[in-house]
Amino acid sequence: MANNLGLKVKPVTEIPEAEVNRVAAWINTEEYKEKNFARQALVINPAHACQPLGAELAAHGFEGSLPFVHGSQGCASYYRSTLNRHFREPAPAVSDAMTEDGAVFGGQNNLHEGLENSYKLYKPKMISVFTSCMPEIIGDDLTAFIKNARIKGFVPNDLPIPYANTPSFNGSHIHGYDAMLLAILQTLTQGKKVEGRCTGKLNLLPGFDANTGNIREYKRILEAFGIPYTVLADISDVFDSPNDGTYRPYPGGTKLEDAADSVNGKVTLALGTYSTAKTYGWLKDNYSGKHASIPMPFGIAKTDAFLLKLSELTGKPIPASLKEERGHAVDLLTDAHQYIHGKKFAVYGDPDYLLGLVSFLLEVGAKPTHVLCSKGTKKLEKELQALLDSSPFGKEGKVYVNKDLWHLRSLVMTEPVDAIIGDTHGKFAARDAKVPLFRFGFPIFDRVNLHREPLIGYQGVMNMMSTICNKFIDVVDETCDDRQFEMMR
Amino acid sequence: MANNLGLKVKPVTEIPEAEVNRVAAWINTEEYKEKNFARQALVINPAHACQPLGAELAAHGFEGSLPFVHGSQGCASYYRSTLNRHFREPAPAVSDAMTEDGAVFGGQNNLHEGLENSYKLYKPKMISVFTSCMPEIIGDDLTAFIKNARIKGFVPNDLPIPYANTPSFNGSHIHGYDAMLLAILQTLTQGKKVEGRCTGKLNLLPGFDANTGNIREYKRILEAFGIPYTVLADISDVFDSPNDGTYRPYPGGTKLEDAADSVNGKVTLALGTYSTAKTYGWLKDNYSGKHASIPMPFGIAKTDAFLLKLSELTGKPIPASLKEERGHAVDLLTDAHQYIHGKKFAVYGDPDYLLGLVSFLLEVGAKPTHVLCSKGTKKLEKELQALLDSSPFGKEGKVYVNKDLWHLRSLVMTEPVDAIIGDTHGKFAARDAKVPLFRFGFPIFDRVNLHREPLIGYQGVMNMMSTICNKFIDVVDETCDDRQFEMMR
Amino acid sequence: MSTEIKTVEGITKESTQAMINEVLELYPEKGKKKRAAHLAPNDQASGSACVKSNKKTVPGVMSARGCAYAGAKGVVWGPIRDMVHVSHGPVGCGWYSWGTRRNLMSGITGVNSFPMQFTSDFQEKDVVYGGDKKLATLLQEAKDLFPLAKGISVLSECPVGLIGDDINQVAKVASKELDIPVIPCNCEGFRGVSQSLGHHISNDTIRDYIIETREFPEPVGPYDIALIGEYNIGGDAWSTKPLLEECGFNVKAVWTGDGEMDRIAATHQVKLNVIHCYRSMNYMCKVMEEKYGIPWIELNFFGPTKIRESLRKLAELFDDSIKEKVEAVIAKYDPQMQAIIEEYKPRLDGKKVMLYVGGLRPRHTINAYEDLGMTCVGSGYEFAHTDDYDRTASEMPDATVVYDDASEIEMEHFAHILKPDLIGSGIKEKYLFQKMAIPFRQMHSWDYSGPYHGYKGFPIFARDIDMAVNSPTWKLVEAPF
Amino acid sequence: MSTEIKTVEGITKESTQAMINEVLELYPEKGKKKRAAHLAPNDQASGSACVKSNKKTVPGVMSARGCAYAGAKGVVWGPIRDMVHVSHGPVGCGWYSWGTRRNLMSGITGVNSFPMQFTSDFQEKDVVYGGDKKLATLLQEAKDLFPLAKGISVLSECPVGLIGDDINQVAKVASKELDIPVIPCNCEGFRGVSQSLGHHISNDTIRDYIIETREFPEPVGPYDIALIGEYNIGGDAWSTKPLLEECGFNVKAVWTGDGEMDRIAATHQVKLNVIHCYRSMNYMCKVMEEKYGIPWIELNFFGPTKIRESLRKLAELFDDSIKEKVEAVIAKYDPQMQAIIEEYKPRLDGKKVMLYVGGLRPRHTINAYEDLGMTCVGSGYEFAHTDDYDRTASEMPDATVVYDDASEIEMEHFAHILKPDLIGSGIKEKYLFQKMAIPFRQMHSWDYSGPYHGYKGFPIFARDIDMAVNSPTWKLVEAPF
Repeated sequence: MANNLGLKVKPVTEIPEAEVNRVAAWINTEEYKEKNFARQALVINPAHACQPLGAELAAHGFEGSLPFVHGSQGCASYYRSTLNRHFREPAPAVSDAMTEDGAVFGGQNNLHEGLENSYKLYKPKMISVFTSCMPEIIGDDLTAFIKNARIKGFVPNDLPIPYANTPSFNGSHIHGYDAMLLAILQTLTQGKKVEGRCTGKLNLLPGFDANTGNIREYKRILEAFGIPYTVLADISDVFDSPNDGTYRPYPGGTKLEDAADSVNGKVTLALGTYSTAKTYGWLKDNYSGKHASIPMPFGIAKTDAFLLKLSELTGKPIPASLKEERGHAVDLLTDAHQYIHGKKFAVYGDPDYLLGLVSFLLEVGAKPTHVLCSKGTKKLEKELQALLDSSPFGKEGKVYVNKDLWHLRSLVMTEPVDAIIGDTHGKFAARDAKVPLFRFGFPIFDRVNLHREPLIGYQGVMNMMSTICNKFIDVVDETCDDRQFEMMR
Repeated sequence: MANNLGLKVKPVTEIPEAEVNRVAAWINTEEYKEKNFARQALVINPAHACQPLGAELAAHGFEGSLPFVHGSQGCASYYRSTLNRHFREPAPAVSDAMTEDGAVFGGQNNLHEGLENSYKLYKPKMISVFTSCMPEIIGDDLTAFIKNARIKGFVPNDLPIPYANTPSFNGSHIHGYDAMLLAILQTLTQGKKVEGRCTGKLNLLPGFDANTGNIREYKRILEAFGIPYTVLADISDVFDSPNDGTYRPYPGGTKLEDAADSVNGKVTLALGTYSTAKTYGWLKDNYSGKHASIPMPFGIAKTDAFLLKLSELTGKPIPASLKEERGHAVDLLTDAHQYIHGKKFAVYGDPDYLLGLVSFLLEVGAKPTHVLCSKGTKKLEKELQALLDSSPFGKEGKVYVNKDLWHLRSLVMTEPVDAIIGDTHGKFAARDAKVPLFRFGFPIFDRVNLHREPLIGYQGVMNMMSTICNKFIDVVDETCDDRQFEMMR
Repeated sequence: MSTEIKTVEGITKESTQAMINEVLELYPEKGKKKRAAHLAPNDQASGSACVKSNKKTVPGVMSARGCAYAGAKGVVWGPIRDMVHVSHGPVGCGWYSWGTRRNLMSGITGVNSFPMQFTSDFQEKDVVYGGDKKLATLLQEAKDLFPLAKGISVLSECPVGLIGDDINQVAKVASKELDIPVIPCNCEGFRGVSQSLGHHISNDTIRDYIIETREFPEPVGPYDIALIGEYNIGGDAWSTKPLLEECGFNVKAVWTGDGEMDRIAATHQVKLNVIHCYRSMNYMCKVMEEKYGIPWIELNFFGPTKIRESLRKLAELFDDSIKEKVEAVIAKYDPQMQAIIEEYKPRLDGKKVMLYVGGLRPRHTINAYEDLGMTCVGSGYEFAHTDDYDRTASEMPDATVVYDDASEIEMEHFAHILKPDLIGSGIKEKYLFQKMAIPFRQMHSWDYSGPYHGYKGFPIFARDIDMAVNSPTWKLVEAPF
Repeated sequence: MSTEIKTVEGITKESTQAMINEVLELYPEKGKKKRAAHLAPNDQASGSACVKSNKKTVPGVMSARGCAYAGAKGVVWGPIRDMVHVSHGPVGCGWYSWGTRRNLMSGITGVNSFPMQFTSDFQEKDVVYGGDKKLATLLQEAKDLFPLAKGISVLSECPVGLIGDDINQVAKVASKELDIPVIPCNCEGFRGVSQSLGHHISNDTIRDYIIETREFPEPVGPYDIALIGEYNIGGDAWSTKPLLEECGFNVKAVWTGDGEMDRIAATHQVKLNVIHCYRSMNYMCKVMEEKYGIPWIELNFFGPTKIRESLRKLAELFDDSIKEKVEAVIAKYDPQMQAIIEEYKPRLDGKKVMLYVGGLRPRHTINAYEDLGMTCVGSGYEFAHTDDYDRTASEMPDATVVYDDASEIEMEHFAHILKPDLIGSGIKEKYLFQKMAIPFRQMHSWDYSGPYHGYKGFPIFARDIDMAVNSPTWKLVEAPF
């Protein structure tokens, strides 16, 4: 019995301290790095989650939308917990709790019972269904199942039930976001396109972005322009809802009628070309008006481009208040450049964030040294490399696509940097490398309120710049000799 | 010659290390603290500057106003440098460069030549004169001097030249601010009061506050209410001006005609009862409309009171957007209270800031333990004590008025705290006590951009709360054992 | 155990049943019927379960439950510090469970301690062609990169079981080739109804692959015990293990908090198993009892009353030397705990708490709250079984509500009616109740605090409960306008 | 010194004079007349001052000047680390000068190092009734609280001199009673026209009260020197002192950066005074030369060219042993400096710099910029004298503009015309020029960086200049819309 593995019984042993120390030193070496980069199968500390998580985020972004996981309830618990921890907000979502029988009989019964219960209990205006692994593998036919649910009266005929296939063994959270968003827009806009009608509004697609401050910032910018808009999907009020003593399961989100009418929009602008690729590809062919997909407005230059694009698409001039804000941001950059100039950064994150962060770093004279995406494409790799090549500060930078945070650890231990930019998961590498971690990413499990601080736009430039520079000064103040401890910095 | 002091020639000596260590330990003791608190004459590391610095800040707050120091040019350089360092912005001001002859002949010639030159060179709309020590001691008669300057044609008759006596051996920077503001308002409003006229505007007096973010926040709040306003004095655009490649010596400030017409205001509201005491005392008797003087809106309760007062005075309802913002702030406080609850703080600063900061700390469950003002009154002491007495979290708190940062050092070394709140000057005590310093005060010489981050209002609550809590978490992450280093916090 | 019947003013079986009926009315007929069996007023005197449990979650409700994988990875295997735990399948499961259970660990990360996220990151092609080959490769890579790892666990995610991979065979081969134990654990998330089956499967796997594969080099002593079902949340084991040692015991192994594979593998040599989390590990206690004749005892390390009771119950099984030590320990700590009670009780007396946690704390912590003067007005489990509810009956005040696998809407409704001063539950519930201005503590993770176990833990528990209940921030929720 | 005449394309005496005339037109007649004498094109060949200097500042202009107190407290006395320096008078002067000059210090603050702000904090009553009694009390308090302080300086602020206090008498009495030197320094801010008189008064006070009151216990050696006018800004002295030691010298005292009172007081025993900041301390060199026959030599530690020149000039005064060491030092560092030049020069070559600093750097740094390929197109001093301008003429390119006690409007105008790629000046000028999108470095404080002196300093200087000039942030100033 004891030898089920065919191994001998051995004494309980302690690893000698010298051996521990030897290995502890070894994992910081170039030799180890090579071994580490030779990995073919094992993934260690990836910086991406699976599709349904992103799907849930998109699903939350619509008014009265109840995210519905077709799959195990354990999956749903994981997604919800992640969102709870990041936003420190409720994330109401249900699952249809598939179990072993599902493998045999398929998930239709679960789906039907789930729809019936959740519709009655949580009174959603829309149920947004997405899948976890199990139904993807057994091949559940959601189209048929949902049709049957309506026929059997589990849900009203007119209740929108968009659904997305979001297999976890494909892509990452940004792709699940894209798939769910697409499904929702396809569902809601079906039959809503009216020849000649124009809402006069701009549809803005922020893409997968778990920073509610960013979404509010887009809205503030559009309001400054005087551009009427619909954000698709608007998670800002959902995941930054006031505490006034009342719990509201649906505290915000894009209004369904606005989403439906978005097909008749004047302009549709997708920000971040990676996390809304599919959705944009579809709506470009199906939405009225003008369309554009541009990078997320991180840094001065990309914010300039965003404002110019808004102006170009809407014919509205760039408002004076934003020009002034640009001046404030630039003022900070020139005043504080000496605290960041030449500092080396390891940066990792989702593709659209990465492109923005690298752009910002280059324009303030910092050196993005290790640029890593744990789920990316050749196209992304090229785009990042071209960005690095565009600046003398990118000369030493290298791009690593489909490498994980254990690779990153090897990089920062063998080619040191001054700081890491990423999400909470980077804290272990940052601790080992004894450098600060700037949490400009998702998820953030260990600091408060950061999701409310915008990173995009000129305001975002100011936030990132002061956060980074002040932390670097903190480090100087906290680590310098007494005789170097000074009043001014 | 060598013995001018009547002392013996001695050998060059080094203090033995043991003796250095003994004293180094001794200065952290209770015994030393007692000795330290017994000081009668020596002041060490006071947390306040002299009147003219405040006067200059007020003078900068008006459109086209050139601050003019009647006194030594060295004084002017000190004030300007202080403002440059804090805001990282230009602070154009002149002096009339009095020297020894002034002691003999008085400063009239300097004043006249200074007015002539500065008017021609810097084309001000107003020259705001205030004094440093020398003219105060020799008793220069500014009224006569300025009158003579006009008669002699050094300056046009219609150029407003308010002047304030701001002796450095009396009060602190907040009193100089008050004196200069009063002089400016008296000058500009002279003869402007019109029976029956009402501007319909609210005059808001922020008092001495070197946080431009606070001023912008007041304006944003008033705009949310839809209350037309005049800020007296508005330093926000002056000390947070955009960088667009053009230097403007007068980039903002309260318009002189608005200041003049403020006497016909509908409502006048002074924030901070200490730093606008004189000005408020005067305008209460001289301004039309309603008047009120309330504490600075630090923390939820005092912001509530501020909004209620605005509503009461103007008859306008509290806007929904601010109610929602309140909910966001409270949400953060409830979510993050565990990171600050029960933490002990040493707090020092100007009276109005102190009252606000203590109020905020109490309402989030922190313990203001040492509350210190290096220039205060019995009234302030009582008011602070009453505030502490109002909460169980104030039970252990003690108020120290007219004590300095060397006293504070003794306090934090003998009765430890978790953090200090103050200005840059507190960094030495904080380092010795090995606790963080939160720079919610003036001046800030060693971090960037903090003067742009509001501390007042609900937004200020959020900024202070996240700054404090995230720093405490930083400390945990940076100082904990490996085995306590965790993903979530 | 107390035999006195505890009551709560205003709460009767009728009032509780009425409250339950109200919430059931929210359901469609079928759902109502299913849920009805899981909600009931406690019958304290009965000493037995008043609700059904360990049933499938009702589809479409907001359940707090996890899955078998979560029970295996998060609870049982994850805390063993010197093994590499591979989340075998798509990237998500391992990512979600990475660092999100606070089973603290000693050692140097990546050297002799492995709190990282190891995954085979299944792609479409792995689903189509099978992942066994990838698994074999990654096991070799793990061995190469982490030479000091004592073993590797392979924790299957849903697709693995569905596509018919044979991880047991891969593990067997790899074990021999790499000369370290590679433990296959078929804990796919679709198995069973909750985390609970994951515990069971993991226990069985330990039984099949781990236990008896190691032996302590030193001779077995009379006070050799193992601490079972102690996961070192927030450092709990660093409170309870030294406490048992202070009482004269040699704690030879901890299952599995800050755990070491070798010691777990040699646990068949101990004289007694002391179990804290009965739900997740009673299987193994029973196995060891049957197979090796090791008795076991269930203890409760929350709050001075239960700690005292537990230590004395434990001492009863040993000689006078242990009894004396235990009394000395109680005499040493009781006054300290009394001081804590005197500090906090005045601010907490009469406050009401509602609990909804996993498989242990809904009953084990009740008395700790009572030590602080508080009353439990409702309790329930995510994944308990009838034996857990049996044990709960006597701890809870009579007639208070018991809920099994509660859905959020039920909890919300009960909170509206009962108006508790505190809710102790999980991250998914936390912000919902905080929006209702109800103080809340996460009682899975100690809300990033801890330890809460033992004498080291109670002062922290008391401080945290006081902080939650008496934070002045709750008073700010209601605006004066 | 270079005798080659340096020119700058596009700059002639006529063009410079025309630029000056334009700015003078902005003044009223009297102001124009006063300022005209302080602005002129350089005549490099002449080797003598082209402007008037050390005159009263014109009232009403934006001058960068400070006062005598600033010169005494900030420059001369403040850096002496083991004395308590009391700012005697109202609170402001001490507060403004607290920590705002970067004369770094060793030691433990409040124990044997005193970079704090000590003040008598004059109140109205002190002005009315005099502050002598308060001063006597505070001296006793300082002695009690800081028993290891080697001495106390009392630095008078304006009111003290105006109300007729006799601090000299108080100091004398206190010195005896407390048995430590208490040095009265009558450096009221109204005295003289700038910081410069404060330096002079402080020098005189050192002469009168400090020097010759201590003696080195060890015998005087042939290589004993003192380093004068080195204030350890950003750690400069920690670069220059070791450098001189590497060259074979014993640096017995540094005046006054990271300075020690005893060593300063025993400086009459050295063999040579090496002076860096001529302006602020030439007085003492001359006193020591006259009184003790100590020769002095003026050096320049900015940039490899000037360091090399300086060290050889210094070696000339000593024997072969020193000469050999100096050559070895040069041979060691020159290649390192060359590497720095090779790194930065390509990015800085041909860039133009305008300087406006205190009493030394407007000439001493010119060559360091030239080492990096840059050209100085304008320079001037806040508080220099004719002898400084004499020394400047040969360093600056011919026909470039020289400005004495420049007002901001003059600097602004010159910058508009000359379009420099960098301005090196002070905090009051910094943000004005940055708003004009002109790169800027504070050259009083090394902009919170440093050291800039010696071989340790040059790489940092080069890096900082490159950073300022080539920061991509400047390109962001102009909006594309």
